[in-house]
Amino acid sequence: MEAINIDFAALNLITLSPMLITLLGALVILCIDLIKSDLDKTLYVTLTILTLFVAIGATLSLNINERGLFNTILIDGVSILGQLLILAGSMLFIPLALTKRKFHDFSYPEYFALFLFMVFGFQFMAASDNLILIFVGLETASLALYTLIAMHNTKLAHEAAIKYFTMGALAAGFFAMGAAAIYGVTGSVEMDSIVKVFQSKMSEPSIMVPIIGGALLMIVAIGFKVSLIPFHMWTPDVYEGASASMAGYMSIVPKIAMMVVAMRLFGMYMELDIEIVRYTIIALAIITTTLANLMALVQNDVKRMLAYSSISHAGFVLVAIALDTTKGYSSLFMYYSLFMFTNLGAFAMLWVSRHKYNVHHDRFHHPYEKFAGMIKKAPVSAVIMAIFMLSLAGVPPFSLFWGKLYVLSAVVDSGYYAVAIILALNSAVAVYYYLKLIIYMFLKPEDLSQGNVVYANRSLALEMVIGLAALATIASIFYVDPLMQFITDLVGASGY
Amino acid sequence: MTITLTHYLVLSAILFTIGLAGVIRRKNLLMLFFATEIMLNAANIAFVSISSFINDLSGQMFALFIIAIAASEVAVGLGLLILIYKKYGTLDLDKLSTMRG
Amino acid sequence: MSNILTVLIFFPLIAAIFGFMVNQKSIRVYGITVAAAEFLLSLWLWASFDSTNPGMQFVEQLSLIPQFGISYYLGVDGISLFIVIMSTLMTLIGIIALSVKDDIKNMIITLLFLEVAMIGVFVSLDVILFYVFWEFSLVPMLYVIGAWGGNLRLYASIKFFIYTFAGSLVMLIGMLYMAFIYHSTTGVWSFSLTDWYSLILPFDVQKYLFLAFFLGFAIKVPMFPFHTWLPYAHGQAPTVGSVILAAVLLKMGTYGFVRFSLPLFPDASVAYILPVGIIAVIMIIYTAMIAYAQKDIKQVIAYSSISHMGVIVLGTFAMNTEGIAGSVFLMLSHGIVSGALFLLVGVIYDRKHTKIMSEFGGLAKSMPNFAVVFGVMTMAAVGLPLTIGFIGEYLSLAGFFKVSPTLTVLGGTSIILGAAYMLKALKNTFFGPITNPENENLPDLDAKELTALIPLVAIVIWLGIYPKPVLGPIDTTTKALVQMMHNKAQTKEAKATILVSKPKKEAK
Amino acid sequence: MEAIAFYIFGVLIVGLFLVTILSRDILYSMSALAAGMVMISGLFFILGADFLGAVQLVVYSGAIMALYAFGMMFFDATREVKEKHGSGLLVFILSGASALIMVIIFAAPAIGNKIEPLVQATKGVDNPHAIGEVLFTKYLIPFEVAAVMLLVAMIAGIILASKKMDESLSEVYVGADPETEKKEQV
Amino acid sequence: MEKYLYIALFAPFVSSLFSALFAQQKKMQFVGIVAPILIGISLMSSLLLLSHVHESGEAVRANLMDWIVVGDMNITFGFAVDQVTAVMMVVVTTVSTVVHIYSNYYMDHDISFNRFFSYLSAFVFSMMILVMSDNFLGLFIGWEGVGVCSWLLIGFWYHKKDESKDVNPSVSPSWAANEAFIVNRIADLGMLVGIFLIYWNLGTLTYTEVFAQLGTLDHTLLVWIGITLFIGAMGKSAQFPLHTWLTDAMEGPTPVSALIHAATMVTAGVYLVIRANPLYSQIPEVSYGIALLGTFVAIFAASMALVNRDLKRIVAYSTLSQLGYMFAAAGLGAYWIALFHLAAHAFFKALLFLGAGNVMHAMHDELDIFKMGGLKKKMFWSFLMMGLASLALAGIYPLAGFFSKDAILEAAFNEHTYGIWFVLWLTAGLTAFYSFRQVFIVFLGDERYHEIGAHPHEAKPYALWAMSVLAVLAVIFGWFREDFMEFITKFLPAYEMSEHTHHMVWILTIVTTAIAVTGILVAFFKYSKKLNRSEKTENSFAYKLLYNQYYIPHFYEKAITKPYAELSEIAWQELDMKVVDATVDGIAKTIESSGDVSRRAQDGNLSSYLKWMTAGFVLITIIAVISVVIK
Repeated sequence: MEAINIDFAALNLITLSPMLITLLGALVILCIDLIKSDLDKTLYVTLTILTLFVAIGATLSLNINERGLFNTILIDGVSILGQLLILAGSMLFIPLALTKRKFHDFSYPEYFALFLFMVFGFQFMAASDNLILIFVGLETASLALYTLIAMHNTKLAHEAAIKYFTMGALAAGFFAMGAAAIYGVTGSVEMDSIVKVFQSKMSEPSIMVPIIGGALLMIVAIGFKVSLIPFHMWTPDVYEGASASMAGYMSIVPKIAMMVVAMRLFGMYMELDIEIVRYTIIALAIITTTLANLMALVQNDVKRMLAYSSISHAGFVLVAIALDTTKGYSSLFMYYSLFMFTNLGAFAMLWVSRHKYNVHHDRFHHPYEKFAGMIKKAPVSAVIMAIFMLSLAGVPPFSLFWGKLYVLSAVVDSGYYAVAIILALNSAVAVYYYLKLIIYMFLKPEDLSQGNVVYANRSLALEMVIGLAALATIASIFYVDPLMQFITDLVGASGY
Repeated sequence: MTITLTHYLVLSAILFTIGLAGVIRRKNLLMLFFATEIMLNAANIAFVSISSFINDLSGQMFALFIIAIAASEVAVGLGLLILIYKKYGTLDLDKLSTMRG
Repeated sequence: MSNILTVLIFFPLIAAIFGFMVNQKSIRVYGITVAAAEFLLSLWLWASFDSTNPGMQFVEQLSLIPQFGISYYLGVDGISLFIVIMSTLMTLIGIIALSVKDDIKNMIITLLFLEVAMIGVFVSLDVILFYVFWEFSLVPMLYVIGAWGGNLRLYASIKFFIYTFAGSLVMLIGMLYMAFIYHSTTGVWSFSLTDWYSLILPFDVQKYLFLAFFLGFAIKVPMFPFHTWLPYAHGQAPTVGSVILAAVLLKMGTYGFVRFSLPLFPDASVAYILPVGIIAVIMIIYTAMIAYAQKDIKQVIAYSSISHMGVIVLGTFAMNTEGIAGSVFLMLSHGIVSGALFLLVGVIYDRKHTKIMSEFGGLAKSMPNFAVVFGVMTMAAVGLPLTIGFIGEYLSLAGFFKVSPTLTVLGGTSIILGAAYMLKALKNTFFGPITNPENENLPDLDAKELTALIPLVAIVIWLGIYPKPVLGPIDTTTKALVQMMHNKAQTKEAKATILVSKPKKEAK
Repeated sequence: MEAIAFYIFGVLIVGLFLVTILSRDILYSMSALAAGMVMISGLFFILGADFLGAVQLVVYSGAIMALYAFGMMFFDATREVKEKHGSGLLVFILSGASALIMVIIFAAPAIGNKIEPLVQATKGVDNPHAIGEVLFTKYLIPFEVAAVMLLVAMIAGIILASKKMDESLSEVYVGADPETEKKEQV
Repeated sequence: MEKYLYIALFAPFVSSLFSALFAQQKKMQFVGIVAPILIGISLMSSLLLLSHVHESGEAVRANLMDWIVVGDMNITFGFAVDQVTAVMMVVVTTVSTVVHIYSNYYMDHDISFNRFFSYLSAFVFSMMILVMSDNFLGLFIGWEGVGVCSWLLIGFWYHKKDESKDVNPSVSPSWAANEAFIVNRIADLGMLVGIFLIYWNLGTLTYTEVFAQLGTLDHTLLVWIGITLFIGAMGKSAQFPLHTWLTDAMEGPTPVSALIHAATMVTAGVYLVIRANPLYSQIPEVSYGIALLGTFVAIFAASMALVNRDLKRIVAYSTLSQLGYMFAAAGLGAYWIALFHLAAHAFFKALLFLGAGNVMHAMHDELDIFKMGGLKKKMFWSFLMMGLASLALAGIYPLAGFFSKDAILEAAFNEHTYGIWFVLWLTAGLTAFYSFRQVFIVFLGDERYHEIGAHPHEAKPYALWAMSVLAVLAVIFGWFREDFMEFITKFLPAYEMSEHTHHMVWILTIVTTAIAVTGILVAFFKYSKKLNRSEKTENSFAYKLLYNQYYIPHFYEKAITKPYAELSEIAWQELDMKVVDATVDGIAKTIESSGDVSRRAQDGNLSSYLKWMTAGFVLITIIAVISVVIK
């Protein structure tokens, strides 16, 4: 047996740099904890942010369309974009740990290490087209995420974590089976070769059954992660049980990572004109937006409402994947980058109002009543929250309107007028539940019996995060164009 | 009679479904986790059999990683179960339905 | 000042933001000052407007999202100029007559935001910019109705918001499709209205696009059967809310028809004359009847608004200069008159806290000035010649007569039915003996109310007698518009229906 | 020969796993699972995947089962588990439909047909060797990530099971905040 | 001459504005002086214009300014004083001046004295616009303007409360005002349609241009234009079936009835037909219809007057009847005769009303003639003047009515429309009867006014002097028939009697005079001594039918007003609220309740979540299969 010769340059180790940086950061935090255990969370938060910052820098310096490490790492525009969004999203959400009140999760330095490990997992999901690596990355991130949720250490958090975990395990089974089906047809677990084999075998009889079957199994797994109905069942419960900061995080970053995977996987199908998958995805997307909107209408708790709303948004965006146009994919990233800020703001506002006694409701921590008359108690906060709500509802000129505009435009361009109208009308339904909060805040008489519960958890860091989110939401018009340019360039460069 | 790949795959499919049935049937969380293991094992059988029939190693690699994943899941899952058991005193998932609607 | 339109849009915005710093007690004066300044600015706009130029003036264009063809593109022509002026005027009047007691600061700031949105809608030449202002205008109005409204205010405000929002979203799809077509024809993304004007669309595409836009506008107008949000909104809104809603916000819908539907889809517009005309006629007669049945005087005026909007729609779809110019003029006159009527209802509501007509009776005796102003506005509302109401109504009906005499006669019943409900309301409120002793000593209009109302009375009469300064620019622009539609029309039917005016004879 | 072995193993696996999901006794269930895993490793050996067979034995039947056993001790699993089973019909329909779908997908003749292998084992090298070669070249990165994953699992297990979780800083209580009330009284 | 034109036009306007300044204050005597003076100035200017037109034979034209200039439409405030206009102006201003002076007496104690003058002058202004305008839309301004002033003046005593119809057939002044306005609006719509037809077919609305181009239009179109314009005229001149408002309009102060509802405004319809004579002479079938309708209204109104007991309503019916005569004349092509009768009628009818005003004042606003009687002693001058006016109305030689009414009958005879002639002839008799029935019941016979405790007194002298102007005109106006004809036929088509008619004239005159005299005599014998009432007659069907105005107001109320109100209520409560709005709310509620339904799936139980996930897998497979099938 001869020695294996590996050309070191061909490994293209640089492609791994962003992930390595995150990993290093996590390990450093663990080591610091080992050395000195009574350090404050501010240190870890800062370290985490710095790590992510460096990772962003590393990501930006990558060359587009390179592969590394035996083809397992794929750096194209989409993976750069995905990683950037993941890193930026994480960076925006982690300062939410700097609260006024003490919470269980942030008392562990491991929390921040796990957080970085999770980001590390997501990065691999975005930066690979190898199903194995994607799966391992996914599980790394998911296991860390389950733990992070449970670490909030409330009864509901535990319930949330176990629900998420169990459904995640089922989804993992589907993912494995789906991958097996695809592997069975193609003998490959790498998408670039999978697509080639698909192409060459399209004429074979009954080939469609395993190909589409694999896709369906994958849809279950992906649908679970991006919370499509009916694989969404965990979402509202987990959002409710988890801390608001974690819930907000979950509504963005894991979904972006999974959306990238979905893009790669289903993009492959679209490329081959396997319309069935396209229709299935569109149908699923419509079901998701519609039903999620309906359920969000009747919620009594703002956090739960936001959970359903983010399900609905995910469904809305999913249509963009089914279009298989550059504009569609770009609009997806566009949407999520704008959604990130708005949802950051909305959940951060909830997080600010986190206190330790459920005053208004036995179970709900953020019932609508809690915000009644907020305009009197905290006018600026109320206005900002209202702006986030309007943005989520897609009222111009706030940021998410532009996202909606691009997505709808992409849908219209591809000729799916009926879909566009359904999505538009869904937005009209959605307006109701966002307005409901605005109405509570602005138009209902205030509840004087309680102190400033809407301020309970306020701290400078949180204010800054909210301010940033509000700024990004209001002033969107000024950066939409460069952002869109950037995204379109990157997406276009990867051949989507 | 030769055993073809299809035999293995059908076995895998059946096992997967058994696992699935277990997942949707079980109310005890611990036993539910057993069922998820079955599903992963079914996938393993599929991967390994395909791998060996087409003489390709990626399938076996996949199976290997699935085993690793299964192990990790057990670790985290058990940790969660312990938490739940401490808080709720039971592993019956019917008791875990505070959050609904 | 070539960037006067930008100033017009951003001046109230900045003023609103600074308004947060002004003391609660001084805020009313602040509001009046700002609104007056804005009004003067809009008058300046008029003064420097070139009446002989039918095209867009004071054009400003600044690319916002170049790759998607969205720009900050403003301009006014004869059609939008006066609606802008009316918006600023009604805001000013509304603030002067403001009678809310609590949170007056929030109210004034909200009104200023609303003013930004209103002006923005009418001066935007970029479709997305138009849409942005269009949607944004809902937010302050929601707050105005919801915070200062009556018992059902939350229901009314939500209904208002969601109904119009739903319609305009469908319109947004239409806009995106239109942009897509523009892109596929020219290879360039553009949302500029003037670019879109140059596009000649195939007939069947026009039909769908027309319907998409129609839904958005029709809900805003509001056309039967999408009108039910309006009575609630009016019924619950505070006076100033009703004034601005009736005077300006409703006009966005009909303005949309003139600005978008007609020039973009001339063939489809002609093809849909009959259904639209029938809806408009139903709307005129049906809501006039409902207005007759009302017990609440504000609801009478609310439903009468719908009825009048029906006449405006008829005029718009007349496809000739007379009708379109008339409908634009009727937009103005209806804005002034219904605004004034809502103000007047507000006057009595402030004194009695009820709007039910049976509570009144004989008010002409205790409040003579009030009765006189109300009478003048009633006469303007029923379209008496030499008041502002006649010209628009006459021209709209005259224009539509060319298209369909039968529908015009049916729609013309508005002059009968309108008289019926308005005079009934007037009689029940002002005439007869004073049945309720409380009404004996109601104070007549005070200085604040007179300040708000007298300019409106003056305008009603001035423009009724000498409409030329306003009608002239409208005429010039409308002629060009009709000419453009005629040139764009493809079907024979459309060519024949869209009637270009003869070139004006040189001065005799 | 292969056929016999396959059928024996197949029937046994199916049977054992059925016991796993149907048994009311947690011990039976677990034992059946462990036995089933062992049988699966047998299948792997038949298929020539020696290394995986070994790993399956060691990891599953060894490590995972040990973990579960520890867990069971903690949970006092000797009790018979009472489960309320709702609609058996629903479970039956769902699993039946899924079985049908899965079998149709995986029985399709296209699977395994005329496939170029992606990572071919070097000829004449035994399976563990070949696996090692691939694992440390092509799949090095997944391998490393898997290592991180195990680290995560370890940390997670330690944290979640630790005593520190017994008392919560974050728990939410129902009722008025005593601090606010105090302030109000003052 | 333009100067006088503007003076004639704007003097009433100034008067109105001047009075309006003090409208909310207590009575100010100078208002009552200034206003008649200004109207008088208008009268003087009108006379000057008349003489100018008479001398030059040319119309005076003036163009004040542009009004509506849009598209091809170019409407100006243009005025033209030709022969017809000049006559109308003089008639209007004359009667107005008298009524203005008289109002000083009649409204003496009214708290809204100043306001009254403001309205009255505004009416004169509107009427001047109506007659002076040189285009149809200008006419329409005046048309609507007089409508509004009429509305204001009928409802002048707005504070009176609504009575039931049995107590007061007109319910209340404000009710009557609204009725008048709305009924007129119905007609106005017809007129607007006529204007639209003219505009879109001829491209102009100026009289001269329109009439010059009439020949280019086809006949059907002309018929349509003729009908729609006449519908407008029907409203203003209260022709059947739009006549009910006129009697109800008697709720207004009596000078108003004299000016508006007898002399001027109601004749606007006749004016319009006369003005549009080039049109109507081209469409004889429509003209004939107009004549028929006029004839019908003449006898129809006269029949109702026979039994009425209301002082003013009787006069109102006679007005209606006389308007019928005018339309009959105009319809028969005798335009100048119609105009002549219009002028003569204006004088004697205004006089009659003013006399009735004196009586009302004397009787403290009592209107029931059966409660009066024997007033001659106290009010001789009033008796004299009302008697004169009634004689004129009855068409007794040599008063004005004789000349004008006779001419109409002759024209009817001349056209060989003997039916029309006969009906009109019969009506002449009825007219004589009911007018003298009124005069005799009121002024002769026993003094029943004591029962209601009235203390009658004669009107103030200046009021009588003012009336005497009208009295003189009522007497002498007819003598100028030939001059009038000569003057007016320069503009209007002359109407030539045929040879045959010429021979018959004296027979016709005798026959007509005979029946008039018969009517007077019957009235005299029946009512001059004492009030003869017979239960039997009053209970007879015919009497009741007439007394209740053929039940037409009842019919309108049952068939139009009430159903409209009920239908409106249904449209609102049942249709708008329960169908249209409920649909919208229903959609919203359906959406919300489907949200409630779908959230039930989210039951919090992990096991069912897992089941849903599995079901989802099955579901997407089904979707996929369906999409295969669809494809």
